[in-house]
Amino acid sequence: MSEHNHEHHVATAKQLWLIGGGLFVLTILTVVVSNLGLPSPFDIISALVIAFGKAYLVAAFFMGLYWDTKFNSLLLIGALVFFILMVTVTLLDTMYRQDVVPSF
Amino acid sequence: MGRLFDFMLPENKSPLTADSTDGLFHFINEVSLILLIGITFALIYFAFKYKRKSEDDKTPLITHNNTLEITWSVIPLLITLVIFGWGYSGWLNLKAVPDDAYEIQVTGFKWNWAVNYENGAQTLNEIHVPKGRPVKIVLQSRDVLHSFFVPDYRVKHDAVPGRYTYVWFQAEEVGESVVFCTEYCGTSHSDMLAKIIVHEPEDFETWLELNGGGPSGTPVEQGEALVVQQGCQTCHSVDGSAGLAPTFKGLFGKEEQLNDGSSLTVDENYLRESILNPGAKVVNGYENIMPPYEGILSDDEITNIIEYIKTLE
Amino acid sequence: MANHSASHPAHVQHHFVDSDQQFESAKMGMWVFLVNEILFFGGLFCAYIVFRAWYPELFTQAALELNKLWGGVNTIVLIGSSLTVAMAIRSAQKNQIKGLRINLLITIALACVFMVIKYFEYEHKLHLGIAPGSFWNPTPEILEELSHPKANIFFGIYYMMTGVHGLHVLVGIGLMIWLYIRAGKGHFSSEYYTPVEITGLYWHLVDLIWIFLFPLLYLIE
Amino acid sequence: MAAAQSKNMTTLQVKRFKPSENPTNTYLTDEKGVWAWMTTVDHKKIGLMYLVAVAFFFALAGFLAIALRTELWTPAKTFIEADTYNQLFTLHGAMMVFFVLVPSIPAALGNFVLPMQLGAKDVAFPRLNLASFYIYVIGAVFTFISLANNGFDTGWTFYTPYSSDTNSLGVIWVTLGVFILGFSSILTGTNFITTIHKLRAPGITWDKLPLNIWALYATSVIQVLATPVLAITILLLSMENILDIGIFDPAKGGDPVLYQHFFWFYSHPAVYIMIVPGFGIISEVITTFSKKHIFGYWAIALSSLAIAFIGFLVWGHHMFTSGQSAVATTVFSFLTFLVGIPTGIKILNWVATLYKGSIEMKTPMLYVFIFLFLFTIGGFTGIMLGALSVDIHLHDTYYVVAHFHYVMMGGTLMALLAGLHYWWPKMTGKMYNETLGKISAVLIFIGFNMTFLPQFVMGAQGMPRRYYNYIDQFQPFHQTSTIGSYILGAAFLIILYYLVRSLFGGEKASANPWNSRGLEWQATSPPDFHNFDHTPVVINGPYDYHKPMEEFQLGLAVEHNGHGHGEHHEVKTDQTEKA
Ligand code: HEA
Ligand code: HEA
Ligand code: HEC
Ligand code: CUA
Ligand SMILES: [Cu+2]
Repeated sequence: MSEHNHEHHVATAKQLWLIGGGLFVLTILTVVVSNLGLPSPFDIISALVIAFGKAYLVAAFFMGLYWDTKFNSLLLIGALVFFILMVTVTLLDTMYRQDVVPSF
Repeated sequence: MGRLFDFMLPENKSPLTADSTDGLFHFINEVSLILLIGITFALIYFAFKYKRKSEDDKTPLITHNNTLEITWSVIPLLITLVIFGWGYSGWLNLKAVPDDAYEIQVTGFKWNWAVNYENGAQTLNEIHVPKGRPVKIVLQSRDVLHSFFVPDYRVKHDAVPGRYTYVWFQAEEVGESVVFCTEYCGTSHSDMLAKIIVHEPEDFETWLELNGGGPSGTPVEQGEALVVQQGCQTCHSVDGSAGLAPTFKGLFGKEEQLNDGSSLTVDENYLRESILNPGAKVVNGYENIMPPYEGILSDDEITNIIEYIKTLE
Repeated sequence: MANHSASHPAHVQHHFVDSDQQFESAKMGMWVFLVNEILFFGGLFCAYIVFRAWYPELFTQAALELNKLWGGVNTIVLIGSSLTVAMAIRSAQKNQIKGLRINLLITIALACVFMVIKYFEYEHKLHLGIAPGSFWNPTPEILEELSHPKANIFFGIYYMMTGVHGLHVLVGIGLMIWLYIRAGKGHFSSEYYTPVEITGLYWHLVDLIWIFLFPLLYLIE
Repeated sequence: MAAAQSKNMTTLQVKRFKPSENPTNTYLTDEKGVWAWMTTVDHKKIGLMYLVAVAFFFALAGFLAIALRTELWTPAKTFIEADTYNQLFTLHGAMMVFFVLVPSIPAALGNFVLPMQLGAKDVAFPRLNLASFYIYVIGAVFTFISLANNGFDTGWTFYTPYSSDTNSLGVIWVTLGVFILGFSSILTGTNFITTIHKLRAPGITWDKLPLNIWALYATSVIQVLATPVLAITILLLSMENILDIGIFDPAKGGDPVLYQHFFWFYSHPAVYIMIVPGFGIISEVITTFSKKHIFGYWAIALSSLAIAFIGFLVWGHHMFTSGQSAVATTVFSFLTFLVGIPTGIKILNWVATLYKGSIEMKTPMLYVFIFLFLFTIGGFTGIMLGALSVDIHLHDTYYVVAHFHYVMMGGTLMALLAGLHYWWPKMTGKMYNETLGKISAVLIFIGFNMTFLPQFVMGAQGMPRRYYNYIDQFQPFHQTSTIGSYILGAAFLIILYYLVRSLFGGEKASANPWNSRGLEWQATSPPDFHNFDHTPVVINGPYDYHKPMEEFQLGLAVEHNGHGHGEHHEVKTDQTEKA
C-alpha cells in the first residue's frame, strides 16, 4: 500500500501564498460577479463554478491531494458522487410532484 | 380462480383495481416457491450426499464457473424485469382515474375519517358509494399522516396534511368493506376504521337525497349530529363514562381543574375556546391531544354544539 | 509490516510497524472521516436545494437580509486561516516548532474573528426578529421585505447550516489550542506531526464548506 | 507493504508456527480487573464488551416483543393500554435496529476477528475504537432518559409531523440519542476501512482477503456514507421539535415527505449495514464446515460492493404510497429489483460451494442452513414488496413486518448466531455444548416460522401493522404467532444457558477446533494480547482447503508478549521455509 517513502511532500511557502492569494482573488471575483446581476441560471452557475475552483485549490494544494496517494482523492470524489446521487434522486420526487403519470 | 395462494388474499371486490395486483401476487409467489423448493432441495441433498466421512476427506478445487454464474444472474434479472413491468402497469392503472368517476372528499384526522359528498351530505367513518361506477376518493389530512387502505379493493394512499392525494376503485357488489388507517397516527391509530357501504345506484341516489343539503332540526339536534360527525365521541363520552378526554356529561357549569393549577367554571366562552383552541387551557389529568377546530367548525355550529352539551346533565 | 527489528520511535503505537504506516493510516482515517462530514453537510445542502428549486423567489428575497460584506469578510478570514494552517504544517515538516506555534496562534485568532463576526450577524438578525422556528417574529418593516410566506423556512435552513458550520469552527479552535499546547511541550517534530496534519485536513474541510455556503446563502439575488 | 517487505528481505526468514494448544498468557489473562476492561484498547476486549451490550439489548428488546405478542393474543385489550403498546413496538423496533443489529456483527464479532483475519495486532485506531463503544453507551443512556420523560411512541421511523408535535420531550431525547449513536457506527466504519487498507499482514493481497473482510469493508463504506445523513436528519428532527424550524412540518410550510426521503436515504442502506456482515460470516462458516474452496470468490466479494452501491438508490420503495412523484416511484421500483441479482448470486454460490464438499453439520453450519432458507424467503418477499402494484396493497401491513423479520432475524440474526458459535472457542477458549446447540437451533427454526409465517398471510389479508386492536378475523393468526414467539424465547434461554455454562465448565477448545484455514485460527485459543506471537505471512488464499495445513502456519519472527514498545524481538533464522 504505502509505496510512499519516508519523505512527505513539503510545499514551499511561495506555493502556499500563491494559492492563498488565488483564493482571495476568487472570493472577490465571486462577489463582483454576483453584483453584476446575471440572469437567472447564470448567476448560480457562475457562483458555483468559482466555488468549485476554490474548492479545487484548497483540496489539491492546502490539503495536499495533489501529491498524495490517489486513494484519498478517490474518497473525496466518492463523497461528492454520493452527495450528487442523493440530491438528484430526491429531486426526482420533489420536482415532479405535479405529474400524475410519468411521461416517458 | 382456485390458485395456490388464494387463501392469502381477501375477497376481490373491485376487479378493475385488484385483478392486476392479484395476478402479480400469485405470479411472484409461484416463482418464489419454485426457486425456494429448488434451493432447499439442493441444500438438503448436498448435506446428505456429501456428508463428511472422515476427518481427512479430500475436496476438489472448484473455484468458479462463469457459465453457471452468468446463468443465475441473467435468469433472475429477466424474472425481475417481468415483475417490474407487470407491477408498473398495474400501478399506472391505479393512478389513472376513469373520467366518469364519482368524487368523494375524505379527510383523515385523529382518529376518524370525515366524508363529504358533492351535495353537502356528510358522514363520519362511513363512505356510501354506488355499485358499478368508478369512485374517486380525494384524501386530505387535518393533522398528521394517515393512510387510507381498503384491502378488498387493493388500494391505499397516505393522507398528507397540506396536500390532496387520491385513490379510486369500482365496487362490483352491494355490501360492506372495511377501511383501515395504515399510517401510524397515535393512540387510537388501530381504531381509525371506516366502512365503505356499497349501494345499488338508485339506492345510493336516494341516500344522497335524504342526507344532502346540510343539517336540519333544532339547534340541539344539529349540535348532537355534529358531535357525532366530527368524531368528538372518539375521545369524549356523552354518558359519563371515562375516555381519552373529559366526558361531556355534566360538563356545563362544572368546576374544572386545569393543569397549570388554576380552576374555572365551565361556561359558553370556555367551551368555545376549548373547541377552537384546545391547547390554550388543558384540563388537569389529560394530555393536549385534541385537534383544534379553528376553521373547521363555523360559529353557528359551535353554538349548536354548546347548546347540545348544555343538555347533557 | 515486516521490519520489526528497526528501531521503534516512541510515538509509534505498538500495532504499527513504523512511523510511515502510522502517518498514512492516520491521514487516510481522517479522509474517511471527511467523507462522512461531507455527507453530513450534504443533507443540509440537499434540503437547501430542494427548497430552492421549489421557491427560487424566496431565496433571492431572503438573501437580501444577509450581509454580503460581512459574509465576504468572513470568507477571507477563513481562507486566511486555511493558509496559516497550511503554513503551520509546513513549519512542522521543517522542524520549526516556533513557526508552528505562531501559525497555530494566528489560525486560532482568525477562527475567533470568524466567530465574532458570526455572532454579530446572528445578533443583528435576532434583534430584527429573524429568528429560527417558533421564535420567528420579524418586525413589521422586515416583514414587508420578507413577504414570502415560507421565509421562516429559509432561515431555518440558514441557521442550521451556519450553526452546524459554526460548531465545527468551535471544535477546530479547541483542536488547535490542544495542538498549540502539545507543540509547546515539544511533542512534534519533522519526524512526527501527524496530529497537526490531520487537524489541518479537518480545518480545510471547514473552510471548504464555507466556500460553498457563502455564495449559496449570501450571493443569490 | 511490498516495499517495506523487500527492504529488509535479507534478514527475514519465514518459519512455521504451530499455535500452542496451551497458551499461558492470553488477552483474557493479560490484564485483569474491571478498570482494565473499561479502559482497554484491545480490539478483542472491545468486541466482547460490544457483544455483551448487544446481547443485553437483544434480550431487552426481545422481551418487549414477547410483551407485544402477548398483548395481541386478543383483538382488544389483553393486558396493557394502547399508549403502552405503541411505545413498546417503537422501543422494540428502535432497539433492535439501532442497538442490536447495526452494531452486532461489525462492532461485536467484526471487532474481534477483523484484525486477526488481517494478521494485524489491532485496528488502526484502537482508542477511537474504545471511544465508539462509549459513544454507543451514551446513546443508550439518552434513550433511557427518554423513557423517563414520557418515552416515545412514533414508530422506529420517527415520521413527521407526528413525531414533531406529540410527546416532544421523549422524542427529543431519543432522537439526540440516535444522533449520538450514529457516530459510534461512523467511527467503527472509519476504523475498519483504514485497517483493511493499511494493516494487512505480508502477503494478504486483495484477492486473498477473507470474504468476511470484503463484507465488512462494504458495510463500512455504507456506514460512512449513509450514517451522517441519518445524523443530520435526526438533528433536523430534534430542531423541528425544539425550535419548530418547519422544514418538515406542513403546519409551518415544510414537507413531511422530504423527511421520509432523508430518513430512508440512511435506513434503506442501513438494512444492508445489517445484512452484509452476515453474508461475510456465512462465507466463512460454509467453507469451514464443507472443507472446500468457496465457489466464485470474486462474485461474492464484489457483489457485496454492488449491493452496497445499488442499496443507495432504492430508498424510495418505502414511500410508494406516501405521495412522492410518479417518476421517483417508478425509478425506485425498478432499481429495487436490481439488488436481488447480486444477492441471488451470493445465495446460489454458497449452495454451489456445498457441492462435492465434506459437510459436517455442526451448530454453526446448522445456522447457515437456517439462514439460507429463511433469508431466501425474506428476500423473495422483498421482491414482492418492490413490485409497485402489489406494494400498494401490502404496504404497512403485517406482510412487511413478516418480510423484515425474515431478513433481519432469519437473516442477520441467524448469521450472527452462526458466527457466535463458530468463533466462540476462539473468543473464550471453551467449547459450547453441541447437543444443546443443535436442539436450540431447531427450536428457533420452528418458533421463528410459527411466529412469522402467519404474519404473511394476515398481512396479505389486510391486517395493518402497529395495531393495538384488530378485527376478529385475524385472531387465529395472531395467536399462532404469539405461541411461536414463546418458543423462540425459550430457545434463546437455552442458548443463554449453555453459552454461560461453557464459560465455567466448558471443555477446553483447541486452537483450531474446526480445522479452518482462516488466519484467525492460527492463533491460540483464546489469542494472545497481540493476537499472534509472530507476524503472519500469507501465501495461500483463506479458502485453500485443498492445501495442507502447514502452509497456513507461516509467520515471521517471534515477538514477546505484552505491550510492544521499544526494541524487542530478534529475527529467527532457523527452520527456514521457502515463501
Ligand atoms: C436486513 C434487513 C433487510 C434486507 C436485507 C432487506 C432486503 C430487501 N428488502 Fe426490505 N425491509 C427491511 C429490511 C430488509 N430488507 C425493513 C426493516 C423494512 C421495513 C421498514 C419499516 O417500514 O419499518 C423493509 C421493507 C421493505 C420494503 C417496503 C415495504 C413497505 O413498507 O411497503 C420493500 C419494498 O420494496 C423492501 C424490499 C426489499 C428487497 C427487494 C430486498 C432485497 O435486498 C432482497 C434480495 C434477496 C433475494 C431476492 C433473495 C435471494 C435471491 C435469489 C435466490 C435469486 C433469485 C431472485 C429473483 C428471481 C428475484 N423491503
Ligand atoms: C433485529 C430486528 C428484530 C428482531 C430480532 C425482532 C424480533 C421479534 N419481533 Fe420485531 N420488529 C422489529 C425488529 C426486530 N424484531 C422492527 C424494526 C419492528 C418495527 C417497529 C415499528 O413498527 O416501528 C418490529 C415490529 C414487531 C412487531 C409488529 C408490531 C406492530 O406493528 O404492531 C411484532 C409483532 O409481532 C414483532 C415481534 C417480534 C418477535 C416476536 C420477535 C422475536 O423474534 C424476539 C425473540 C427474542 C427473545 C424472546 C429474546 C430472548 C432472549 C433472551 C431470553 C436472552 C438470551 C440472550 C442471548 C442468547 C444473547 N416485532
Ligand atoms: C383526539 C381526541 C379528541 C377529539 C376528537 C375531541 N376532543 Fe375535546 N378534548 C380532548 C382532550 C384530551 C381534552 C382535555 C384536554 C384539554 O383540555 O385540551 C379535551 C377537552 C375538550 C373540552 C374541554 C373539556 C373540559 O372538561 O373542560 C371541550 C369543550 C371539548 N374538548 C370539546 C370537543 C368537541 C366539541 C369536539 C368535536 C368537535 C372534540 N372536543 C373533539 C380530546 C378530543
Ligand atoms: Cu390515522 Cu393511523
Ligand atoms: Cu428498503
